[in-house]
Amino acid sequence: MSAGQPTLAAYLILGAILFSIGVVGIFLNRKNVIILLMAIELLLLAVNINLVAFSRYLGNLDGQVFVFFILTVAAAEAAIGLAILVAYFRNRHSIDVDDIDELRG
Amino acid sequence: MWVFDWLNAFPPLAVYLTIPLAPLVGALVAGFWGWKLREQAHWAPIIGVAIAFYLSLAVLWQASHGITFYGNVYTWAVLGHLPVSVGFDIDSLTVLMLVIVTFVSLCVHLYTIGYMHGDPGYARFFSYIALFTFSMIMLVMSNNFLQLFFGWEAVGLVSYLLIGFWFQRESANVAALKAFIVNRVGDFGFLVGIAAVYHYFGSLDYRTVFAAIPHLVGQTVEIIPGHPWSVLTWIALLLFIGAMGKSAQVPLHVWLPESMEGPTPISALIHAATMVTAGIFMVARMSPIYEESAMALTVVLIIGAVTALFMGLIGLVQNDIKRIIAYSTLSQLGYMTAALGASAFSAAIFHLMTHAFFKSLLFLAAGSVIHAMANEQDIRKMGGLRKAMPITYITFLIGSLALSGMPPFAGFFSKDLIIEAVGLSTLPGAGWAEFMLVAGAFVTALYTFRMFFLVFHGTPRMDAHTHAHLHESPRVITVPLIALSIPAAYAGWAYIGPVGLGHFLDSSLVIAPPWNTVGEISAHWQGAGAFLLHGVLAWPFWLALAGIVVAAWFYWLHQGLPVMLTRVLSPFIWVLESKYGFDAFNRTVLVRGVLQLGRLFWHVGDERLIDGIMVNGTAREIGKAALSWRRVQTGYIYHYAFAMIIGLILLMTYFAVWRG
Amino acid sequence: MNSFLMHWTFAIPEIWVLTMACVVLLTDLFWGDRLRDLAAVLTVLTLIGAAVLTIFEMGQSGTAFAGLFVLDPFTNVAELFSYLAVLMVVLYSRRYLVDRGIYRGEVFVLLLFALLGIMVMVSGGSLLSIYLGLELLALSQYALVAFYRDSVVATEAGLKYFVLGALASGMLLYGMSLLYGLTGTLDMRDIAGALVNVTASNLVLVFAIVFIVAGIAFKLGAAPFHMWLPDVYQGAPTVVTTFLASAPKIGAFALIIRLLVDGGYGMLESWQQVFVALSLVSLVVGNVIAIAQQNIKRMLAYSTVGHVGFLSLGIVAGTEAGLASAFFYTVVYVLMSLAGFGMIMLLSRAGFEAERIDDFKGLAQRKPWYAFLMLIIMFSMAGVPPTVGFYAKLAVFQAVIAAGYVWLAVIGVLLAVIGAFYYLRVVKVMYFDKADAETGIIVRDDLASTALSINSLALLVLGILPGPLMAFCFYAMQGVI
Amino acid sequence: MLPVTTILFYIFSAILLGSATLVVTARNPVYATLYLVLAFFNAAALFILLGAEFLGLVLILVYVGAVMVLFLFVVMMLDINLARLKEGFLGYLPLGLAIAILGVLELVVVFWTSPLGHIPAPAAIPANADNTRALGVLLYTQYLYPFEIAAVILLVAIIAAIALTLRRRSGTKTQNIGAQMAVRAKDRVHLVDLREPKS
Amino acid sequence: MTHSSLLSYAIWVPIIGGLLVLAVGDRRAEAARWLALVVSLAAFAVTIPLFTGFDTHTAAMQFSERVAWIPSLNIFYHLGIDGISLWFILLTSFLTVLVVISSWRNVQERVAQFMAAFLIMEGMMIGVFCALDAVLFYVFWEAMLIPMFLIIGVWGGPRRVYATIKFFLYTFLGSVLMLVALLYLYFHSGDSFSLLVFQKTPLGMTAQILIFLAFFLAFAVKIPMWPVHTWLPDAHVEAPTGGSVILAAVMLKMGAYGFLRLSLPIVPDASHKLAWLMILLSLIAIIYVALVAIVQEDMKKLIAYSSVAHMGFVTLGFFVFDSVAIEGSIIQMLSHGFISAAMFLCVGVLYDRMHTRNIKAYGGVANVMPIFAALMMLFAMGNVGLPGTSGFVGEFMVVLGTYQVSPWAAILAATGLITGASYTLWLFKRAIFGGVTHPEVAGLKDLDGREMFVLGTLAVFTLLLGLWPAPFLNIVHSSVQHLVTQVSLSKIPA
Repeated sequence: MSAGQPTLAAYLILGAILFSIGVVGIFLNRKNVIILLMAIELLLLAVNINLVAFSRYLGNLDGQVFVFFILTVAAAEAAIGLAILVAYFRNRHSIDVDDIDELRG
Repeated sequence: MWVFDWLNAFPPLAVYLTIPLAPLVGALVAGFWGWKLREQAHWAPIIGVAIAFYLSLAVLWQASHGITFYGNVYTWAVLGHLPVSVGFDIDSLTVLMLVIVTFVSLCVHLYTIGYMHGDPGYARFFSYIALFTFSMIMLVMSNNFLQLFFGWEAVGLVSYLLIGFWFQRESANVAALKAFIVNRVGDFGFLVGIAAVYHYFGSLDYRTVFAAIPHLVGQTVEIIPGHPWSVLTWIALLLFIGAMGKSAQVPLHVWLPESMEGPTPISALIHAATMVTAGIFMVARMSPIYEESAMALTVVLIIGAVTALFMGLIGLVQNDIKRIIAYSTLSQLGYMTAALGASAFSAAIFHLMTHAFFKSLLFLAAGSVIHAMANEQDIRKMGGLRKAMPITYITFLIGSLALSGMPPFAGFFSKDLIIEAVGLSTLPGAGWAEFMLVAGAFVTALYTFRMFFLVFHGTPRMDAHTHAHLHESPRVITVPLIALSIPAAYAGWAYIGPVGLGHFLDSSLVIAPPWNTVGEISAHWQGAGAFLLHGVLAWPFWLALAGIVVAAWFYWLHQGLPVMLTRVLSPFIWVLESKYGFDAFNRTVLVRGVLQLGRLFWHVGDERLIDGIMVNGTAREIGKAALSWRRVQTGYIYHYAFAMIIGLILLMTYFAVWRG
Repeated sequence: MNSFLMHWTFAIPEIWVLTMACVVLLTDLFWGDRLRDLAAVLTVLTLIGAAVLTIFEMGQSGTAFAGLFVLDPFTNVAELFSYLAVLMVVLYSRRYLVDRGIYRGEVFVLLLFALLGIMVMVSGGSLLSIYLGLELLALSQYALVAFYRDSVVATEAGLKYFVLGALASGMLLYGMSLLYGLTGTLDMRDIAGALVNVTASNLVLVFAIVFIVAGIAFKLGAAPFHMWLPDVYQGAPTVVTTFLASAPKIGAFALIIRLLVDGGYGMLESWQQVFVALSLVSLVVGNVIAIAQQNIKRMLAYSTVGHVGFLSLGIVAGTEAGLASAFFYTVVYVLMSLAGFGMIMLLSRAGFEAERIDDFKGLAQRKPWYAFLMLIIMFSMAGVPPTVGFYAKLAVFQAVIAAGYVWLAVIGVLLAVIGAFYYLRVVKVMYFDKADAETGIIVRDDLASTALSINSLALLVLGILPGPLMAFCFYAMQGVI
Repeated sequence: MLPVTTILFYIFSAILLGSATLVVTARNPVYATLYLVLAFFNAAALFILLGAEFLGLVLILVYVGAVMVLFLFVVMMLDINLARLKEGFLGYLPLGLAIAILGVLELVVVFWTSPLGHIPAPAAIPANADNTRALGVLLYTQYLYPFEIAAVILLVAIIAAIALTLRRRSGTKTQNIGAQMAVRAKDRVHLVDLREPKS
Repeated sequence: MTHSSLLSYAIWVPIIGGLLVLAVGDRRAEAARWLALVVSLAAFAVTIPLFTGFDTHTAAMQFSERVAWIPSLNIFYHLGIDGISLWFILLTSFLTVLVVISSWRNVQERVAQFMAAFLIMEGMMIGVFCALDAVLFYVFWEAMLIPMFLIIGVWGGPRRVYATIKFFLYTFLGSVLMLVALLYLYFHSGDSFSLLVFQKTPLGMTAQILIFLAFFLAFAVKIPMWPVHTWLPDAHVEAPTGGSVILAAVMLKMGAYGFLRLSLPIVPDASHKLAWLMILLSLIAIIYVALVAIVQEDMKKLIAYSSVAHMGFVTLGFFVFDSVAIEGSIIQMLSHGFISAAMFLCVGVLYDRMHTRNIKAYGGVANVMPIFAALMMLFAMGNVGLPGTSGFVGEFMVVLGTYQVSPWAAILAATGLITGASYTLWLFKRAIFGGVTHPEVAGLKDLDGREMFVLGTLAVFTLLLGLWPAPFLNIVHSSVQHLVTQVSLSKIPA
């Protein structure tokens, strides 16, 4: 069935598009911050797809190990991100992205 | 002579050095301790100048016996490989000048004791004039261009200080400033001339330079591209600009009349007898250079002649006694300059000498008058002074006769000699020059005696109070007058032989054969008496006499005539009274132009363009950029992310498109 | 089996810091309320101990943990400077934290974990360890920034930092994934070896480098990846700002060494060009926008961007000397910002942040000594001799000119002049202006002020005798290429 | 005839991308979270398709099971108004999309043209291959060091999360465990002698 | 050389002394003053052996010191002087003494800081004149901006902030490109920062021109030449008297010194090629700036502009590549050091009494301050370039030398004679001469002993240099000859 496998390029392009969606999610999002955090998860997911695909196509498990750690970090990141979000919300009672502009100039 | 013998015990250099240093010491003593010495401050300068005069006589005596000197005192500096020194060139020209300078100076010093008595600046004044004497002595004794320039500028400085002596007076300050700046214009030419000398001769030493002249004959320089000039002409003209400044030749004469703001002794010493003749002296000294350039000589001749006539004409309409004498001085300087142009250097120096005597006499006598008139200088407010001031009257008359060129007074010989020499000159324009000089003789007599009659004859026109207090001046004033009137009367007769026509100055002067006018005259020289006779038969004498007669007619006997004349000749008089517009031109065009230009450069160039646009403009633009760029930092996360993405995509695109 | 535990002793300083971080955490939990200085004291001891341990292993080099850990002179030197930076932060911090009621052990624990992250990055021999070190540092930093949780600006800063930081590490990771895909390995030396076989014009590789550099640029604060920096520097409590501006920069520099030099040196030409662009934009953006700032923390943040532009010049050169000069610049920058932010911290008190530039008005009359120190700091940042800041600029300019980028150096020096303006403004305010009556600045002469004096004077002393420090930085770069 | 795996790949990919798009465009964060869960499921499927079963499972267990729940929890906890579309949004949309599409295009073209994208698919994974075991061996040997660091990262996350969110409200009754543990008998019982002191 | 660390003493005695003065503190002002005086005298004393032990027969660097300083970049602490440097070192140490004395009473605020700033700056300025290593040179060059920045900013007049920031940024901007040029040279000279090696490094024409322009900007700003002179009037007007003195007398000379030490010998071909530009700018400075000076209302501004005009002679002299002109330029610098210092001190004397520098506020000062008027007249005459004062010598030699190359340049330069007289004497006329029109002027007191000492000393030097420049010239002779030879040799590789 190897002949019919999708090419590596297909996975990479999938990763690229997913990455872009994540990026677009960050800079086009005018809504609430929590969706930004989700967009970040998409970024990491895109990277993970890349790594797993490479790992598979190179026949090398290092990529999967990397993904394992990325997942760990992503979890930690989510925890901290949400904690900060909560702390911020307690101060401002909003997580509207447009409201986060106390610091500027 | 026995009175000088004891000097032989000293090295000659010591003697020469003492001549300038004695007045300098006097100046320093009066300057530094004047506040303590107060009314006794005159002693040191007078003793100093007296020593200088005595030694000058000694040196003159030596020189007349062929003892000259050429040597250096100390090396001022080594320019490149060229040592430039302070040194002395003691020859006949120098010693003659020395005697004139120190003699007039001494008289003026003595006169000043009385004249400046009680002035708060008494000591300062003595310090200045002694310093002036020092500077002038250094100038005439110099053996190189640099020292000449030193003395040149130093006398200018003292002149500036003395014109502005009464510095509380605005007019004195303006006059001083003007004198200095106009002189500087001359010095500017002089300095460039020295630079040219240095460039072409590689030396500033008279002897070296003069010896090298033959090598430069025929060499040309293109100051304006395409117009080759003889190098020597170029140098001579540049140097002459200096002479024009110092000797107040048209158009750099404007400072001299105003210099009368200074105390009268100064007018006598500096602005008549000595400093203003420095230019004459310088050109005579540079005769080897001038003789190689017909063009330079022509310029000198024409400028001299123009000055002689046209400045004299202005004298006709002046009413300030000192101004009249000042314009007369300008005119006489013109005579001297014209003589230089005609290569009659000895005649120029001779006239310089006689003029020094009679003009300082006139000034001092005028000072005596002013003194008596309680500082009134307007001749229209004088009249009939002869009775109250007999000594002044007599001496003034002697001076006037000498100035007008009446035989046998000094001026007659020297002026006649000049007119003769110019008449013999073959330079282009010499005919015009001669005409102007001859006409000048009439004018001279006219303005001189106009002044004379208005002051001493006729009815007194001053107020009663002044009239009541009229008195002859004290002895410190009259003694110098008498002392000066002696040479004013007889010096022409006595010295036309040795100085004017003789060989006394030969060793100092170079005259090219084609222009040896004086030589031609001296070929027919049969003594002063014959010259006198010859002169009496010539135009200038009759014209001068006519001038005196007209003056007597107009201003003594028929005083109504001038009023009528004034009406008839009013345009002409207006021209004269406005002094041909030189002052107006300088004031409105030069001075205002410079100020306007300066303001333009300042406000537009510096403030608006350089500071406004370049300096502050850049700063302002950067500040604006900062203010507008900081708005990019909106505070919104999505903009920040957007910036990062843009950066990333741009980099990728760069590599993909341009590098891929 | 390749002994993955071989040379584990190389990691003793890391192990020590980790252990001590846990010790601080636990002791603070139990005794923190009573012995309020305990955590700080222990942290100081930790740092001193780590320094001793690091000094002991100097001179050794090699790898450990199957190549994930690298020990070389750079590791040692960078770690030592990191300890120093954290030490200064701890010394400055007490009064500031106490005044704001956040003098808690967690601050020190997080500082130590961040330090650990830096150490892992500095010694990282593989994409994996570098990434994890980076994240350890980053997560600690996010937490630290938002630590003053009652402050609106601090939490806002934390949020921005977090979101953008995550985006940046996403980019970095994406680049890493491509790099892995192209070389089939995570180990930097293997990557370097594998790159020999990949043509330099391979666009995937170039993109990988671009993504990685973007991630590094974010950490460094190079424009246009700097956008977080002013907000975070301003919003974070000054203690944290001081930290952010110090040791993590060494970590970010380590990323360059480990990723681009150890691994990606074959792609020198590509990342050189990227750094030319980054440097140019950073110089302009940082130095120009700083002029418009009224808040000194924010101004120093933009100045940081400018400084990153300068140190990137050394990286552009790409040679050993160039990298050494960039490292020297980094170290000097760390010293300067420690002093600069330390000064702001010292002059602050409860309810008053000395962070408007106007707060420094008339300091020279009231506290001439501190004004003098601030003067040194400002001139050092401006790069005026005889302060050490000058030599940092000298070194990078020298490097970039050596690399043939004279035009870049010219732009650099011109922007240094523009930069001088806003530093001068601080001096102007301190020395030439009269103090406002109400903005009284009180400085307590205590340990922190002594430390600050030493730190600031060091800028001057090192300016007169910069030789040893520079030699040390050059030593760190020995053989990295 | 496309092989089944390829068809699956495209299906999962399509759903993944679709749900990802919905994540970032959803108005309601709860929906967004749920779309994200969907995305993760599809990604997990793709992982398994690539032979990374362990990671696929971890993705579901850890991500969907823990992280997404955390997200939901926070979304619920924070009392957020439903977002309204801001006026500025549409203005930025074209530029933003253009930039994003440019980026995607560059990557796509590069991957498509790169030889990297066309390395032959590896041989099928043997049925008895134990992906989990292989990873485990690597993690506990070669990757011991990062494993430890990952642990530290999690520790930091814990500390940070607690430090940032835990509030000790004054007046609430909490246990002081340290004090409880360190307690001694004499602290608890204080014997008071009620007898009259002898005079 | 036996006394080989003399130069180090000359640099470090004032700097360390300055730090000591700083340590004394502003509260003990009197002690600070005395200590500053002692330090400045000591600093002057250590420079005297440089003069007495100087060998005038060689152009080689004397009193050399060379120690490794920053080995990583091959930078040395390399000092040495030739005849050109010597005078500036002496001028600096000498004038600092005078500045300390003249600031004795008129600086009352933060006395210790003031004195310390001057002493530290003195050391740095001497450092510039001694440095033979490019980085060392640059370090001193830049470092002295800091004390001057503070001197103007702290003790200056009402617009001091604008003036001092302008001063700093202007000069800083000028200098940084020099740094680039020096670094460029480093790579073309085989990794050396030695100025002496730079002088021997062959360079192509393009490189030379670029380096020349970079140097030009640095030095032209400092001198300052037109059109980068506009910082100077502002800085002078706002600076305290001492600051103006040092600024005019020494700091401006740095730029000129830079031309001599760096531009001419390192990039001789470019110097020749761009000489027309330099001559043009110099002439503009002489003419344009002099005209601007004439119309000034503020005494200090007038003197500042006159400084620019005078420095125009200096740069003119350099770029005719004639030894007489170059020596003239050096003498002009020295003379300007005395005269401009004295002129600023004179203005300072008036300012201390009247607290205005507006010419219109004065008039008739000579009536009440005769001694002052006499001294100021001397300096005014020096400024005018009257023979017998030092002001003449330099201008004279420059005109002489310039004529060798271009008569027109000499003619245009010689107009400085006229304009110089105009602005100086017009100032004198308005401020010093005339009747007393303002009641404040009537109450002025003449010079006190301290002021008389300071101005008198300068007067002596002004006259000495004017009347007998030979000893001054002898010192620079060999060095200038050497320099002229260096400039005449092309460095373009065959």
